Amino acid sequence: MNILNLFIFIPLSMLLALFISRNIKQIRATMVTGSTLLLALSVYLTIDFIAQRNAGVSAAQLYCDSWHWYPTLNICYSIGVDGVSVAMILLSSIIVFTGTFASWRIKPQTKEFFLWYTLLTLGVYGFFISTDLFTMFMFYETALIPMYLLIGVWGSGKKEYSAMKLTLMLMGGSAFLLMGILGIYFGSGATTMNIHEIAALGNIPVNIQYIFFPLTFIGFGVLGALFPFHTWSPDGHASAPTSVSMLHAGVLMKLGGYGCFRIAMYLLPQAANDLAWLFIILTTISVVYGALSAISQTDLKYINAYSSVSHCGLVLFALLMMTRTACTGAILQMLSHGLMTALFFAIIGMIYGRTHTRDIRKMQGLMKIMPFLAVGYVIAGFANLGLPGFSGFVAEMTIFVGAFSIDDIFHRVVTIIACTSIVITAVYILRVVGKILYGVPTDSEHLKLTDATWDERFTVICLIACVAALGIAPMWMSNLIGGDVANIISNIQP
Amino acid sequence: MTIPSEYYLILSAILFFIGIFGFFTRRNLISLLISTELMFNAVDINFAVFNAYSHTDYLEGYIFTLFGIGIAAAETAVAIAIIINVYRNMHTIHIKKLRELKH
Amino acid sequence: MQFCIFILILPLLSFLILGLCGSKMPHKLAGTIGTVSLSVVTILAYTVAVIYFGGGRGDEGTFPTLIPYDYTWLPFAGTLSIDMGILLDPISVMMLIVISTVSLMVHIYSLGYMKGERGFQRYYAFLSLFTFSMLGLVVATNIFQMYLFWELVGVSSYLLIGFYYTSPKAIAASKKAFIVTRFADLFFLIGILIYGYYTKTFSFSVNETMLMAASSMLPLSLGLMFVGGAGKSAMFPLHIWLPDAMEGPTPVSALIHAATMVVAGVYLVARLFPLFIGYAPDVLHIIAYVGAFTALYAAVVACVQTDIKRVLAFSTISQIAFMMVALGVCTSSNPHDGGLGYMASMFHLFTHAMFKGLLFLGAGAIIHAVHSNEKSNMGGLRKYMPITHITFLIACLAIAGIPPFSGFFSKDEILAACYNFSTTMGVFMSIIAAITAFYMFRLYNLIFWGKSHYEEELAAYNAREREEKPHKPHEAPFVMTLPLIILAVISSIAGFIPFGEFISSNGESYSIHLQPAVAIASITLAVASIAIATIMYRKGDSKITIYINTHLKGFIKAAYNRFYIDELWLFITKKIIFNGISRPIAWFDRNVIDGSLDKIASMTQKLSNHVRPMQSGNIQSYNIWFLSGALLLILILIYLA
Amino acid sequence: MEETTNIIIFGILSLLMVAAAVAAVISSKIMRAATYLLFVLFGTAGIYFSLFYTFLGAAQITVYAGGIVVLFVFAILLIGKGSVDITHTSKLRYLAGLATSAAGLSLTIYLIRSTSFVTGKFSSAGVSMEKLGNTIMGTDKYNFVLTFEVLSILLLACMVGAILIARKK
Repeated sequence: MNILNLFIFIPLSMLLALFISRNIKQIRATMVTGSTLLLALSVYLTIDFIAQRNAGVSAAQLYCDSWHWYPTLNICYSIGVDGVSVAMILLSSIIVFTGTFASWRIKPQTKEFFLWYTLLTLGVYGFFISTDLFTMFMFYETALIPMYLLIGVWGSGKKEYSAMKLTLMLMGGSAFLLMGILGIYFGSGATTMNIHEIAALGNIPVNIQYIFFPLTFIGFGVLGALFPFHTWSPDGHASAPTSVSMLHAGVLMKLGGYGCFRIAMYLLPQAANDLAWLFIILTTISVVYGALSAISQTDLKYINAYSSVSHCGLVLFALLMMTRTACTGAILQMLSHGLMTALFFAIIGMIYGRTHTRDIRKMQGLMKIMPFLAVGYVIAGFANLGLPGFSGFVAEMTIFVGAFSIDDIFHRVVTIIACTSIVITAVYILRVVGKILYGVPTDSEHLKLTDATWDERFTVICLIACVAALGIAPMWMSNLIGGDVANIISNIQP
Repeated sequence: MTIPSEYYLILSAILFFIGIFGFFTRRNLISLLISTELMFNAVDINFAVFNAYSHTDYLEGYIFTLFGIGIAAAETAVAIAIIINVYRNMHTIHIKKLRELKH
Repeated sequence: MQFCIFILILPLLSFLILGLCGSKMPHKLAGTIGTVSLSVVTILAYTVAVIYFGGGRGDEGTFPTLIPYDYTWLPFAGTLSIDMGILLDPISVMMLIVISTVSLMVHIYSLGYMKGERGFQRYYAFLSLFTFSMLGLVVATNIFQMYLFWELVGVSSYLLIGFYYTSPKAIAASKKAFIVTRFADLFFLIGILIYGYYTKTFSFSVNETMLMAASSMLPLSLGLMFVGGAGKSAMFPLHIWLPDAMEGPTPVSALIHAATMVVAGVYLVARLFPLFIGYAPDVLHIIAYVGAFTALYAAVVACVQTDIKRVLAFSTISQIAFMMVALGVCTSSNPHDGGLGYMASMFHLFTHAMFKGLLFLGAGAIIHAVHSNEKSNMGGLRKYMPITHITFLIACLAIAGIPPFSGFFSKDEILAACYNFSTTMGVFMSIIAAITAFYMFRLYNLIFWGKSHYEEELAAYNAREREEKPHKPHEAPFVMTLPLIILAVISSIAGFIPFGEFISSNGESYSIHLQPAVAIASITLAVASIAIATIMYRKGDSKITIYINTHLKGFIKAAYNRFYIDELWLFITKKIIFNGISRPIAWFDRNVIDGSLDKIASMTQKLSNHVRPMQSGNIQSYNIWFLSGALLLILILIYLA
Repeated sequence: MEETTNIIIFGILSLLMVAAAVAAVISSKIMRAATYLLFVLFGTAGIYFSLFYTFLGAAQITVYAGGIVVLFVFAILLIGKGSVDITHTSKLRYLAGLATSAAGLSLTIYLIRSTSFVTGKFSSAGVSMEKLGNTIMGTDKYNFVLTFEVLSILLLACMVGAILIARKK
């Protein structure tokens, strides 16, 4: 029995268990058991993977398995993981686990909420463990659809609009993606859908690559908040309920970066090399532009959403640099951003749940009223602006060092432009901290509010611990990722 | 040499398009049914003609026409049953006024 | 030497303990934990120093560079990696002593100063965090470790400035401090990236061949790194955050914004001194000019400030600029030939930390007593606060450069180095030294002499002109005067330390010898300035003061407003970046990018609204369309055939 | 001579059919439309006779003319008033229908004219009942017993369905 199948099997059983659950206790029990199991499983997977690598197993993918489910088109349920996917699975498990606690008191229709939530989880895991283009795409879609309902039903504000916009834009991306996948499949001679086999064949003609690389990259890039296809993100995040924001920014946006790396760049290397400049410009714009527009937002979630645009832009930026260090940094940044943003959205959700506003002009002095959440917010902010000791620093520095190691003027300039984001980030983070946390509470209503409950504290502490762990001891993660990134890079570099 | 098959075909084509014209322009369910019958007839003629001129050894066209007549009868019976039922319920068979099914 | 790791671990532990469970602790316990751990750190630091300098010189006549710890923390490709380690060499050991001493003094002092404050535990936690980061910064084995701790230092400074988080001024000041230094750090980072790329390592010790290969890019890299240092060390025009940072608690100003963190930039330049001198002497001279200008600017501004902490802040900027100048005027690494500045700079760093720490702590005691920062609320305090008065005077004499106090010796070396560089520079710096003496004694006189604000108010109260009985100034408690006394003693005698024996530009022993001409000139100037200041300010506003005030009104107003540099920055950030860039971008995003997507969506909807009637449910229309389509297809097929 | 006669008869028949068909679709009285349809159906039967498909012609008359038209007439009588006035549609739709039909017709005629159909030998012997019976009930290739059975079931279903639908509640 391949351990990876459990990542599909457990969510499926959770779905079943949720379906037959009768009351909130059973639902919570199911969710906690399931997400804990998933977390334990991914921790085990990580440890076992590192152990195997240390033991000298050097295959590109471990725990491989394959099973034809539609032989006519060579579609297989092929699974396998390398360091990058292990890191992503670990991230997903952490977010899913904490997200469960963040949505502890979700109402109404708790059961349906968790059903969709679990389905989303299923899609995410499936995406990360698949090595088959079509299966990957299928899981990708599985992850996207529940988002519509989660935002549209349980969201707040202009939820229908946001849900529709998000879904339409991501589906638009999927359409590009599907074309890209078909292009890759037929371009490589239509013999296999397995990513590694296609990469090994390496026979996609260059002119075909030129057509399908942009399609695939933009297809995934939409989810990775690539400028100018990022506008779903602010609205979507602002309307989504807490745990969905967490999962979406924390994991789902990573699907974009992962896909860009794993499919677009890995399978279409020549085009990736030749067209990288175009996308580097777009991602550089993303990085700076997202940060700059975050400065003047007044809604907490918008600020964070634009910050995500900036940080996810940095992920794609680093991937396109196509050096080992930069790409390792990109994966680290995905992890780091996933944890940080989840933390941020969790805390924002908790604040919003109390004050019923996210307008930073209407809040002041929250440090006095809810010290735990305020401190959490400050820590999240520090992590976000890349303070040493938190994951953001590690990731950003790796990216910048990696990006700087390309010796030509274009890459240098864009790297320096991207670097400026660390200053701009500091501006918008401190602006919010100064405005809403510090000072004296002005709204007398706010004085009655309470600090975090146990489930909220648990969520926040778990995430802070993870962010700090990655920031203090980055080496094990960097090693876990580095080797396998190098494998992929070696296929991309000319 | 007898009448060229094209004559028959042209005749059937004319009938068919007259039927179509009727189908487009009439507003009464029974009239629509009448137009449909015209088209049916045109098609039946075609089958018969092709059988008679091109595939004389077998009787596919012939049988098709025969069965077509049967089916037309059945279809008309059901259609008229429906029309009567519709009329009974809504007191009209004018299609502009029959909008219940849309919603 | 393995025990030196505890110098870092103890403050960190103390931070974690106080930060995680501080809120439930009684104040006393929290203060004790912080102070005790710092005392141990101080003892360890002194032990390290004794062992290190006692260990004697190596064969080359220099103290060996020890690296007891060095671990790869985050590997990048190739030889690049961020390492974490401890590096001991003369300057880092000297810094350990400075930091631990001042920090310990501040810890003890704060027991009294912060007594009963809300968030006392938090305060000690942040102090520990700061001490940890600062110690980590000075023992860094490589530039990236330094950068890492550099950022941590910045954050702890941010947290401490914003300690009174309910005061809007403190919030704004903390934000400003962080963002300005962060902005400078951006250049630092780019400098590091260039350095790392061309020398293939982040380490300070680079082999010659690599350096030669990188020599064309080194000046740029070092220059950018200096910008980072200039940010932390408040060099013009990045100095704007430091005066505002005085919103923090006064002991914090003493520790961070006078003695330790602000000299990080000087330390950085000193740390990279061999590279500067070897590969970028021009950059070094630019540093000197920037420093000289900053020194003048800050000294002039300091002369007219009314907030005593601001005077001290500008004085700090000016003095740090002195150190920068001293480094900048070096022309070779030989202390006997153009390398004197290095030693002078480090010496001044050391003495300045002590007497400036003392000045700030003294100012803290005064503020504690009169509950105000403004000089107008002071005056005549010598009767009420004798210990503070004496120690403050010692510090003023030290900074003014009067022998035998420590400032004289270090400043004299700096001036000598400047004269060696060029006479213009020497004269220029001498004048600034004289201005220093002037504004310090202006401050001293305004605080301790002249009409007593308390007595005036008391008289007013007695004459029934005032409702409330004024608060009588009182001497600070023992925990606060003890650090003052200790620092005063150090400030008095530190000048006799044979500093050159320990630290010099090439590591070899160098015995300090006074240059009589320079010394006499500077003493004369200092005494003259002190005399002028005393005449002008001893008895309230004298005639000369009024004369000057009326005739130089515009200049004084400009200087009081710091020559509007803050306003300039505010204009750039607020008007240009926020209103001119950020808002348009946000607007652009919402209305152009998002708007166009929304437009596409609404156009699609409109189009579909037009198309919708085709799907009316009317079978006749369907038929027409169907037939037309079929006919069209047939036509196309015919055409194709 | 025989040929000419045939063509003349065919022409008359066709003219009659076309005229009746046109009348059927434009007549405003529905009863008249049904009557005109009857003429068309008879005409079709005539066409079948001219092809010597006598059985087919007979079936056409019995089933169509005898059955279906009677159904129509019953329905029209049952509905009565509702069916009397047939309002025509808007002019635009009328023209559109006319144009589409005309276009379709001309295209079809063009196609018929331009296609050369495979012509086998035209047998004037017609189809013997034996052959017809064998074809309908036979199980060989080109025999249609299965279709026949399916059709009977279909007819049965239609019967049941028609009764069910038309039945009063």
